[in-house]
Amino acid sequence: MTPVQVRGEVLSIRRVGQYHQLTIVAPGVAEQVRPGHFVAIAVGGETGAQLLRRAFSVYRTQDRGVYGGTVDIVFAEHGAGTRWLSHVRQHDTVDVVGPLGKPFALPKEPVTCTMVGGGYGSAPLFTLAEQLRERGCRVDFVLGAATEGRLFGVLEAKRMSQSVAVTTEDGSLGDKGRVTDVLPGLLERTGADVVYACGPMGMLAAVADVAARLGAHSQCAVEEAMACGIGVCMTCVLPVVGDDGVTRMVRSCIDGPVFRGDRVRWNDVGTVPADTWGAPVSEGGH
Amino acid sequence: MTPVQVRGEVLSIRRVGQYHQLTIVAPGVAEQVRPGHFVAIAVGGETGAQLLRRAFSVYRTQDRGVYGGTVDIVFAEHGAGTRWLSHVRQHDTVDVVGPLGKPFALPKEPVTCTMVGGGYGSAPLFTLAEQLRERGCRVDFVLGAATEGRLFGVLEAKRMSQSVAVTTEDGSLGDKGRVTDVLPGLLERTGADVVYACGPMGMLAAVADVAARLGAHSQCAVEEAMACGIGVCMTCVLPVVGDDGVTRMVRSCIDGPVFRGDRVRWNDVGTVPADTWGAPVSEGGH
Amino acid sequence: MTRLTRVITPESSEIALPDVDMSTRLAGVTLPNPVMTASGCAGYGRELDQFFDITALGAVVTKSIMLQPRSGRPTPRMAETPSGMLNSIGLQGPGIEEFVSRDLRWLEERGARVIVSIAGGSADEYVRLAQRLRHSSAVTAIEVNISCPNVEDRGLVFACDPVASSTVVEGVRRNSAPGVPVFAKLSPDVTDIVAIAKACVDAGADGLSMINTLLGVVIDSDTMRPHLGGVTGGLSGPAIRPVAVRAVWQVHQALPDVPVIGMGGIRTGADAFEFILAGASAVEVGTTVFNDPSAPMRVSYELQQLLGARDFASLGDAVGFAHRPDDEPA
Amino acid sequence: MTRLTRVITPESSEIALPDVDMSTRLAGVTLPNPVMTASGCAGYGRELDQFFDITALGAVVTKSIMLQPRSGRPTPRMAETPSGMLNSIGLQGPGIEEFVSRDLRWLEERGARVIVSIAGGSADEYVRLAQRLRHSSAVTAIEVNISCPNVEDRGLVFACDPVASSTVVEGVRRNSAPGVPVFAKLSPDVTDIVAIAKACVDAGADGLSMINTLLGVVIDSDTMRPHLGGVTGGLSGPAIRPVAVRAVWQVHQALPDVPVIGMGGIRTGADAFEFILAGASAVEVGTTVFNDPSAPMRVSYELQQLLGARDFASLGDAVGFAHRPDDEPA
Ligand SMILES: Cc1cc2nc3c(=O)[nH]c(=O)nc-3n(C[C@H](O)[C@H](O)[C@H](O)COP(=O)(O)OP(=O)(O)OC[C@H]3O[C@@H](n4cnc5c(N)ncnc54)[C@H](O)[C@@H]3O)c2cc1C
Ligand SMILES: Cc1cc2nc3c(=O)[nH]c(=O)nc-3n(C[C@H](O)[C@H](O)[C@H](O)COP(=O)(O)OP(=O)(O)OC[C@H]3O[C@@H](n4cnc5c(N)ncnc54)[C@H](O)[C@@H]3O)c2cc1C
Ligand SMILES: Cc1cc2nc3c(=O)[nH]c(=O)nc-3n(C[C@H](O)[C@H](O)[C@H](O)COP(=O)(O)O)c2cc1C
Ligand SMILES: Cc1cc2nc3c(=O)[nH]c(=O)nc-3n(C[C@H](O)[C@H](O)[C@H](O)COP(=O)(O)O)c2cc1C
Ligand code: FES
Ligand code: FES
Repeated sequence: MTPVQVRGEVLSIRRVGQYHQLTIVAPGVAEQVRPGHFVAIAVGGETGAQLLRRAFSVYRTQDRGVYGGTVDIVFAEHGAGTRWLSHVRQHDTVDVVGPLGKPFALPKEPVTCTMVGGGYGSAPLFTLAEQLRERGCRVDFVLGAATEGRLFGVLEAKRMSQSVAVTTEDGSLGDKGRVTDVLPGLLERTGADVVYACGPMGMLAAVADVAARLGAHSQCAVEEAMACGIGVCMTCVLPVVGDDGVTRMVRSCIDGPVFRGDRVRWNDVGTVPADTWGAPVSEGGH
Repeated sequence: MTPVQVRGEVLSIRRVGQYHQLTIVAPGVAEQVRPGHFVAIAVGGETGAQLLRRAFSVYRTQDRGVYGGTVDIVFAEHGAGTRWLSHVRQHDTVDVVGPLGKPFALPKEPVTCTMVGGGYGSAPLFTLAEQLRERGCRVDFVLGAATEGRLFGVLEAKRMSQSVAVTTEDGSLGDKGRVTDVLPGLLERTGADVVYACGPMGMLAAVADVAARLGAHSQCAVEEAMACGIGVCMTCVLPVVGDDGVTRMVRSCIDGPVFRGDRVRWNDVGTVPADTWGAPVSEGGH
Repeated sequence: MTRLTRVITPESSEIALPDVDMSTRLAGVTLPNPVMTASGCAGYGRELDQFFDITALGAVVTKSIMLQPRSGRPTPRMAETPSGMLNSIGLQGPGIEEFVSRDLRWLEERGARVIVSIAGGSADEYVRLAQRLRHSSAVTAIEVNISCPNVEDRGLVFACDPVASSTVVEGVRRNSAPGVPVFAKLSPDVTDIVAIAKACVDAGADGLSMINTLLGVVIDSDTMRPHLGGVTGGLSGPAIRPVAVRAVWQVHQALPDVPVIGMGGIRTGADAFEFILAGASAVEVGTTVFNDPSAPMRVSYELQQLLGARDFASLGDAVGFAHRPDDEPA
Repeated sequence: MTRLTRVITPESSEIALPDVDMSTRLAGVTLPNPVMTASGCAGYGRELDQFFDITALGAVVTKSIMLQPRSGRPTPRMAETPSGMLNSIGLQGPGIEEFVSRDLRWLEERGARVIVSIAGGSADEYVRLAQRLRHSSAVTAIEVNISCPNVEDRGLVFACDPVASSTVVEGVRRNSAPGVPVFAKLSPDVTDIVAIAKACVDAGADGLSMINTLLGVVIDSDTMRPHLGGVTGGLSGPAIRPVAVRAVWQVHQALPDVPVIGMGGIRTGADAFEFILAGASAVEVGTTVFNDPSAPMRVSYELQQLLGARDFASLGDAVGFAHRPDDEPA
């Protein structure tokens, strides 16, 4: 896979619950995407004040023949960049770089898989689920969010899985609580071999922990602030244990965003643990 | 007149020759405008990189009943700000401050008037001509531009005047040359008492000179780069001789944009003449 | 959350303000509101009074005034830059006499609090300006713009040298009315702003204003020469905000008891809040006024809303809050 | 206008380039193109090579390398700011050994020209880095990042002190291969950048790179603490361009014969042209790469088009052109 930069035409933008779903013609990107890849989109216009691209998981891609492939993302209006993006209209042009990152690892055997999505974090899990099903895997979903409008893809999950459990923190849909309240029961019931998760860092940490306790392998797509998305700036790092047992500050845009849940030092994210390769930092320049 | 700041809805935007004509609902502004007033429009969006408002002469205003008054401007795509403005669409909101500046002085008697407009500089002259005609004045027009597509309002001028002379530098419409090639003849023929001019500084200087030589009073609307448009920044100054004969660096946004042509020291624009009040500048802070 | 008061904004919409004590103490003077205009970005108050009630501000900080009338620099005097602007006005102004008899008088009659910014080419000029203002009842405080070239020392900017800075500040303090605080306005164009800050405080400054503009150049790619008539100019606007917040952070860290007026790129209440958290007791809004003439009032309302949303009962509680120890929660 | 050559841009559109000699001489080394990547904004070249042919650049300037592997600072390491960003990476990197055997080797095999940026915590560390690079054929030039805290002098940044700067530069120059130019990279956070520039040149620097980032702070209004894990960070991007152009302008004015590599907020060919006119012989594109990974090539093409449109036969003719006397036309 080689990422490319394209100016893609907006084919459509529409609201889905509290999110926006954006479809962009992105030939060269679409064809290469695998589940878990993300794209980095420039926001604010060519002379705008926002220089940093915004990262979005690819929700799905489609081959549209004459148009070239399209990429769909699902995003929340959060700050200035996503506000700008929410104002693009059909036929506008958006600058997209992708596909980026390491996708979810797929099992070779037809194993039992659980997908855990928090908020818009479910977006990359649907094409993943499809591919797992094609390989004969059993797929169950757990989707959680703060409130009903922040859930994404409950119906879609139902169409492609054995079961869907829903949790909301305010109880507006499904069980009141968090995904990790229902996850252990589900894992035990299905005897899941692999947990695929995408969502906020706190959720991922908890999911990785549950999976480890119940003997499942976990694959977590993290969300670290990224300045470049392509591996050149070193802003997006987190402490990850390598095959050699050594902790390194690893770029989540290149070596992630998908990591093995048991390799990320979740409790140390935001710090440089003392045993990290190259630590401790003597006070240094930028 | 008290300028106000309003977020006005864009009622329409359309191309006119090489210009854009923008109609904005601007209640409170529209009602107060007199010919020669300008408005200052924020460009680039609320978190954009362009902080300085752009100044535009008011082309015309209209009372639209339920909507509130509207203001029309005519603008050329020049740099980043006007490019942004050219992309606004119907129902977008634009932040307008106005009316600003000193309008053209109207004669008390029914005198003979010549309007000289360079490029989009003709825009403020049409409502002015209407008001002059209401006062029984004779009105003739000279409209000039580099090329045909940069002329504005030739037909409109024909509807409201005794005569219209057109010059283009490439000869694509009217006489090949500049407004000042035809102006002396016209002034002599009509015996004009007053010349009203709006356009690039070079043109204004030449027009003021012709008018003075032929004994006509001139009123020139200048175009100096403005950071604020409301009189607080002191960027928009030019050397103007006061009633007391003293040259001062005068704010064109507050004391202009319309000046008596014989009071502006055209050849010294861009300098601080040695006899200016408060000159010479010992090297100072900002 | 706390009680809400409804107010009408300059743009005639109604908003709800939480009940936060917005008053701030600046070296013995209490202002009802921490938001002010920045020197050179609000003239002498009259024009902005068309857009909002200037008496509602903490104070109007006037364009730096010199002893003599001054015509300023040739045009172009400004260039727009990414999220900022470069200016080279050259301190155009009427001189202290006309300022006092016309502009200061208007401000006093209007009922506005006034911080008078003064500028000079020599330490003596600053002293004479202070003397002229000493008996004016209209002066709430003095802001000493020391980002001026010292004509007696090869044009070196006072604010770039601790000794020159303290000479000026000492002279102004000595010649000003005792109840009128003197704020020294610092330049960011120095290797060690804390050293300059300390020198000013040691010389008697009651507080510090920061930051003035950064020295910059823009080259015009058409004329292929510097765009400004004066070649160099001062960079201001949101572009410089991180530098300004850093200056306030460092100085508040070193001198926690010295009141600071923060400025540099404030566009929103959240921006003002950054300065307050970093250690400023008040803020000035400069370049943003050109973008939005009612910005000072808007910023004040937005700041009040933010403080309320974070359960601050008073502005004072938020001053320097970002410096609290790591283990202290919000 | 001059003859046109058609080229395919990284984004696969065809553009016409006028026939301008874009080569530039930097202290004895000739580069075919004046546009390079900025240290820390292009890694070691490999990732950008996916977006355009990095051998077409003047050079790849590598992320500053230190003697030992370094984990860098805790996250968050960046904050977006108006037209810029604040970063605090803390010089994360593999250390000189792994750099030479893996990254520098890859660059050499790839056929790219390389300017190696080095950073240290003491003058001795810089010397040892220079020694390690002395026999590498892959090194086109060395850029000495002196914006590092000197651990032996209370963490004072080398670039803020002329003596510390010259000690480092002198040691690097003495221990580098004679044909390899040494560029000292200056910090704008000083009162007098010309004095630092002169000190570096006197100590043997063959040229100067400027500017490094400006020190800044961003406070997070939710946590109400500094946003960056490292509290302060470096401000970069278009926001700082006028400050960078000013630095180049001043230094070229004082030292017209010293080659300068200009950087700070270059986003377009017109921006690069500003630096060239102000006196830079080459430019580096930094933060903009994050916005547009093919920016260095785009900037190079846009610059070439601008030079052609203004009838320059060669880039060299435009270097410092904005300093020409008033009566000399364009
Ligand atoms: C690999 C990856 C995949 C993502 N996928 C999605 C997705 O599918 N849908 C979606 O809505 N969001 C997704 N995000 C988060 C998305 O990038 C942020 O919501 C977005 O950057 C916020 O930008 P803003 O301009 O609205 O916020 P601002 O607050 O203006 O952003 C300021 C800066 O902080 C960064 N930032 C702010 N919040 C986040 C965040 N939560 N994560 C990372 N960086 C942040 C921004 O990128 C920007 O650089 C993803 C992030 C990553 C790293
Ligand atoms: C009183 C007045 C009335 C005007 N009326 C009109 C009008 O009716 N139609 C129209 O098309 N234009 C008019 N202009 C000029 C208009 O303001 C500029 O074309 C516009 O500012 C260019 O902005 P930009 O963002 O496209 O250019 P940029 O080059 O991006 O502008 C950069 C900065 O320079 C200033 N600037 C650039 N060119 C000019 C200019 N020619 N005059 C003044 N400032 C400039 C901008 O305002 C901005 O601050 C008027 C200007 C003034 C002062
Ligand atoms: C056009 C203009 C004129 C200024 N004039 C003065 C001045 O006379 N005295 C002064 O102390 N500062 C002056 N300043 C600096 C501002 O008061 C302020 O310190 C600086 O612009 C940073 O704030 P801002 O980014 O909010 O504008 C001026 C700034 C601008 C933009
Ligand atoms: C994320 C980041 C990392 C940087 N790392 C280095 C570095 O390692 N060494 C160095 O000399 N400069 C470093 N810089 C500074 C840049 O090389 C450059 O001098 C500065 O950012 C100004 O240029 P720009 O505005 O084009 O980015 C870094 C800048 C950024 C944004
Ligand atoms: S985001 Fe730049 S290295 Fe990962
Ligand atoms: S534009 Fe600010 S004073 Fe005229």
